[in-house]
Amino acid sequence: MSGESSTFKRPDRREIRSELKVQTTAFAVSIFLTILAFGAVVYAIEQGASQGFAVSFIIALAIVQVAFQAYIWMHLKDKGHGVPQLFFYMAVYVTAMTVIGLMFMSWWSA
Amino acid sequence: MTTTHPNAMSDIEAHGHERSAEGEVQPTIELVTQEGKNKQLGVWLFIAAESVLFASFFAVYLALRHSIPNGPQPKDLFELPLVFVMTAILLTSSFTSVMAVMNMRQLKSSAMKGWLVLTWLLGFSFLLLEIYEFNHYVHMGHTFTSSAFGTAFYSLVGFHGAHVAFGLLWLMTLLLRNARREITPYTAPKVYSFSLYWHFVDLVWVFIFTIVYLMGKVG
Amino acid sequence: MATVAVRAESERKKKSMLWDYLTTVDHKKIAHLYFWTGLFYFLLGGLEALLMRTQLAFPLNTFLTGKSYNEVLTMHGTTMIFLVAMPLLFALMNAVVPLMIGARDLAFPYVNALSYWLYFFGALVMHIGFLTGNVPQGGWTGYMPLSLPEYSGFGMSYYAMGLQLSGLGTLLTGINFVATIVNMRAPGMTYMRMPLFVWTTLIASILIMFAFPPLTAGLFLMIYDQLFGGQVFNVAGGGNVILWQHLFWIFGHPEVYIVVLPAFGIFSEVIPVFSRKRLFGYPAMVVATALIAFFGFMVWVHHMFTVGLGPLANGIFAVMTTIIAVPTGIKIFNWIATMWGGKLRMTTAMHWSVGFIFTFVMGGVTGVMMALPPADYQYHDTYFIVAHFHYTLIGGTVFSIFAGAYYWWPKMFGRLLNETLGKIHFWFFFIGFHMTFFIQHFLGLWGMQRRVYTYLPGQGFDLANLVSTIGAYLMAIGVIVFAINIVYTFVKGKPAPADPWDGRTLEWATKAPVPEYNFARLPLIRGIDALWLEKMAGHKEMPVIEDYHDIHMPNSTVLPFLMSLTLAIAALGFIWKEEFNHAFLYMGIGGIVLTLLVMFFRSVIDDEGYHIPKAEIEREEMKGVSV
Amino acid sequence: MKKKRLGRGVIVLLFTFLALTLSACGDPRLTTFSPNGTNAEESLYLIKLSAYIMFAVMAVVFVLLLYVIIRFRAKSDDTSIPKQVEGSTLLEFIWTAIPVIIIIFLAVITINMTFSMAQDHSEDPDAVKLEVIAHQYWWEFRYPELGIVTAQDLYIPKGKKIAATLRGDDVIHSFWVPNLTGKIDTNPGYNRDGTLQNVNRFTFDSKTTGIFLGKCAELCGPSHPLMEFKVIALEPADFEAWVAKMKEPVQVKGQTAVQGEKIFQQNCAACHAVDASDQAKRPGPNLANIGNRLTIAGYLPAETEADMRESLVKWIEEPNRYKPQNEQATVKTVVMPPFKDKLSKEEMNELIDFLLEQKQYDPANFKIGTEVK
Repeated sequence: MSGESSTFKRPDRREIRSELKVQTTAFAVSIFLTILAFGAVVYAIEQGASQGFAVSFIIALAIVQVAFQAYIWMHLKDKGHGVPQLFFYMAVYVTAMTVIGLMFMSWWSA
Repeated sequence: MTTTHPNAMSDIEAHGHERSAEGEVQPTIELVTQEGKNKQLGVWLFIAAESVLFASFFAVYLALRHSIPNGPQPKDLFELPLVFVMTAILLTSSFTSVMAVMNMRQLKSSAMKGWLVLTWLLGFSFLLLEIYEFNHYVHMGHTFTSSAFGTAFYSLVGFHGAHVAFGLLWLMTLLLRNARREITPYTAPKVYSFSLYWHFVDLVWVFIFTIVYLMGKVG
Repeated sequence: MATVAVRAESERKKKSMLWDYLTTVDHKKIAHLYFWTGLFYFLLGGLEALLMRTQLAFPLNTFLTGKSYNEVLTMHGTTMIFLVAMPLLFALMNAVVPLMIGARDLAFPYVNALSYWLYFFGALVMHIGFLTGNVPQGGWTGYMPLSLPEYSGFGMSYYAMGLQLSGLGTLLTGINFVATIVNMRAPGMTYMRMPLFVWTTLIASILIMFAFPPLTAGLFLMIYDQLFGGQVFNVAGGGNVILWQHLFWIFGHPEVYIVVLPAFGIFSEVIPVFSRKRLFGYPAMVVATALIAFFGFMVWVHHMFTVGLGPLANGIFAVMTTIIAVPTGIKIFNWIATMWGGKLRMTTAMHWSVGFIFTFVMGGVTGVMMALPPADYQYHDTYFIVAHFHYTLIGGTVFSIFAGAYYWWPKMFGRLLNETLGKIHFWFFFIGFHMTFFIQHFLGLWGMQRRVYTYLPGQGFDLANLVSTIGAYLMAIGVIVFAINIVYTFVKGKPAPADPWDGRTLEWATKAPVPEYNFARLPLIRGIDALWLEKMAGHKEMPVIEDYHDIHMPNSTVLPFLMSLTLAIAALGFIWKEEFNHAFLYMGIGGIVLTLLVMFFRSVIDDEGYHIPKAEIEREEMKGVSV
Repeated sequence: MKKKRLGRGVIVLLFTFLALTLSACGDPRLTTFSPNGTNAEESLYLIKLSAYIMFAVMAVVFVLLLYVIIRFRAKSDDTSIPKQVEGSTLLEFIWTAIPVIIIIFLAVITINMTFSMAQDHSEDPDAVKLEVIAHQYWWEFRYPELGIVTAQDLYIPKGKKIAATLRGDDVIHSFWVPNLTGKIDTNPGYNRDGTLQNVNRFTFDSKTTGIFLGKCAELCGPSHPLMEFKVIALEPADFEAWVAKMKEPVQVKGQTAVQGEKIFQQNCAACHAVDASDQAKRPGPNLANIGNRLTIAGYLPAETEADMRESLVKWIEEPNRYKPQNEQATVKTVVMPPFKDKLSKEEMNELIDFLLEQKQYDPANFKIGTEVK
């Protein structure tokens, strides 16, 4: 391809090892967060704990997990991901508007 | 007359010519070509747009999850152990595709393919479990047409399932066409694009198991 | 890795024109496709408008009543927004945005072709109802539950499927332009040096990316309810008819900016050139554009003030809506300031621009008036609204398309449109426009609701409606003059020089006609109005950053056409399964399978493009530019 | 050249002139420019206030624009290059700040008014309670506290708050009486237990007596423009009289009318009641007081008895011609069948004689000398 460098980076051994550690940790954390969320719900059902708390807790866990995966597995943490990050947050903004709009402005009683 | 302007080169330095600036930090293999860079950005943009699409289905589901004039309630319907197994499988498949990309960057072709095959198998078992699950619900009287809740549920979860199915077709095509090829700056962006897409499918599932299944049990 | 073929010269120009356009991935040719298709639908939509105005010329007229009127009304709105405004803007974007940023094509030429063909077939699907007898008739907003078959047959299914196809194409176009503008700018073309049309294209594309998905979701649900027994909008099944309005307007309001921001961009190019002055307050213009886009997602409820969401929701959204007036005002004043102290050349393009400021200000101020809920309770769903959005959409988008057509015609088609005919076109259209729509503000306030096929005599509407209808015919004469101008230009027009207007931006630095690779050697950009800067510095051409070399080009391909065709077949199959016979289900499924098959071929066939050899490029460039 | 500049000036003047004069036009029973109710007055106040501010904004822009295109037009031989001005922070600040001030001013008034207009009077013992149910393509009005059901003609007492709930029976319609109040949609919707959802609640009134025109403002099908209704605002004492009269059953007197009643019972009674206290949910409008209706089917003339006869014959014979339905709809909403071939001419006359005797209360005295502003 003309005008484009054909050299690229092959990560060296140290980089591979540290990257492998980060990615595996991310996997472990994901599984942990998932177990926590399921556990919280099972606990809430069996102990009859506050449902409002359980719901906000599992939604917080989901947000943490998604942020975690986006930044690590999808490489948002890496250099040169400024534009994807920007669009990621724009999507979050529009998502928030849509969900709030439909959840709170669709039903009302006379 | 067309000659290079005498000031051109100094201007490049002054304004930090983007290509030369990036040249200093060598990119990984999927980003060496312009096509590779475009693909990476394009997939991200697609993901951003798809997020809003899923958000709309989520929003509709949240608005309609109590609209069940007839048919079973979410509480009686969902079985957490099955959902947990499905979640674990999909999370693992996302992780295996991470491993595939790591091996791709090291140009380890056969290891990459191995991880991709594993990803495919995990994705496929997820899809089978989902089909089983839907079939089970239909027998319980919870169908696409039974209520607004039913339509919203199948629209959301089914749309995700369709994404999984499409991802599997895509991955299969990739594996087939690259079966005898090495990793090149031409093929690497394709694998990377797929892996980004697959992570996104996994991210959506995180919200599905939280909002549909777990909230269906408690909320 | 397969070797990239170097194309033999003899291969050029062997293809027939039809096959060439069917398979092209060149942004300049796709621009032509968008332009002619868009223009065709503009004439069709205009004809529909004339039919409606003819019916409304007199009270209790019987020219076009009831269902037929609603069909024409729905198709007019849908056509003008989705099949005219956006495609014509895409035509101009495709034609000049890559040139303006010094790129050889869009980031994804293949996807660009796919976008066009999806639009083409989406438009066809929407109109096929005219053959089967079920025409969309629920208004371009498709409110539920009126759009369900229970109330209006399967017409709205054609609307939903057609919009789904063309909407997918639009979404891909949005992604494509964002990727292009982010990734493909020539060296030195920093964000704050991009021409304003590029900025507005970028921001409109971002709006497309985030506004179309809610519509897509809504249309899916609409299709489910119409054709697959879904219950989302069916109140008997627990459905909620308000959900559609939310989904539609979360899309619908940004959509307004999708079609008006590029229009702002076009005027921001035309006004500086014909004022011979740089754009006043460039950074403010950029920030204003971004702000409009940002707030655009927080105002949709102002279309729903009378739905009954309560004073809190209405109040919040009213305030958010009025805020948008501020950045829009900034833009208006900056355009006037650009002209201030300039040397105005009143070309046709400039006529449209001045006419735009005049008209759009009126549309803008009524917009602020409508943002106030207690006042809007009276305006809502009346001819006041009709007047307002025609002032913004015609005064903004259509005027900008005409301005852009006169301005960029030499770049797109290599000839200059006739200026005298252009001015006749302008004055007929401009006067006709104000005659048609100004009076409609008052019709609304006098109590005439919109979307009515007739009105009763003796309610004070008669004379005003007649005036409005006469105005519509004057506009039609204007459009006919434009058509004559186009034909005249192709028959008698002289080849245009590469830079006929003393332009300021990069597209005027390319040769006439623009070669398929745009720039033989990529230019270096040294500031805002790159070409103007070089001209002022006494240089005849842009500085370049590279020597001649082989240029890598994408192959043309018929796959985008096939992919869109198969999707259209699927869409029709799913509609016909309910409208005619359940066996058509197989046609729907078959279409999907075929689409996947085409995608499979796209994946497995290696397509690495070809190279235009250096020698050929040098020879072409040596021919020089006919100035 | 000069001619065109002049032309533009004339256009601006013309618009201002038009704007001032046109607001005086329109039908006084209909136009928003002659409000007779609190809501309409408030709306008009805000409309005028915002319009005056916006006229000022437009004037500024137009004057600047005209000045610029006249003053700075290049002579044809002028190729000089003007000063390339980048911008001005001060100017940008000014034309940001002034609109912001205007908007804050408008926003404060708007928010106040939005909340005050949304005041709920459903618990107010002085308010008249009203249920509005919109159908394709007619209006049903129920007075739950008075036990009266009517259609098409809405009677209200002058000066009293009308606390209304609104819903749609099929698609979405919108209730609009420009003289009295802005629009509010009538949404269809049910809860899980079958109770109604998304029912709207709002309050309006009329400060004067008179007859006002009402319209459906949301596209609801082919006959959307014909879905008109009337509001008859009476003195409170007259309203009481109306209530009392409406509750009295009508004794049919004429011989033919007695025949007509039988025909009515056989053909019409399944869908229509003639008794205003009939609370059952019926597919067709309640026909109490139809002999005094201001129009037939919402828009056919009923000025004189001859008009009314002619309109009734037309309507009963071919309702689908005078309010077209959508023949492509897959589930037919309940439509009045045509009686053209079902009733002989004689039977039709008898039926109409019966209907014309359904006169509980005559608003005729308001047809003349209405107090509309």
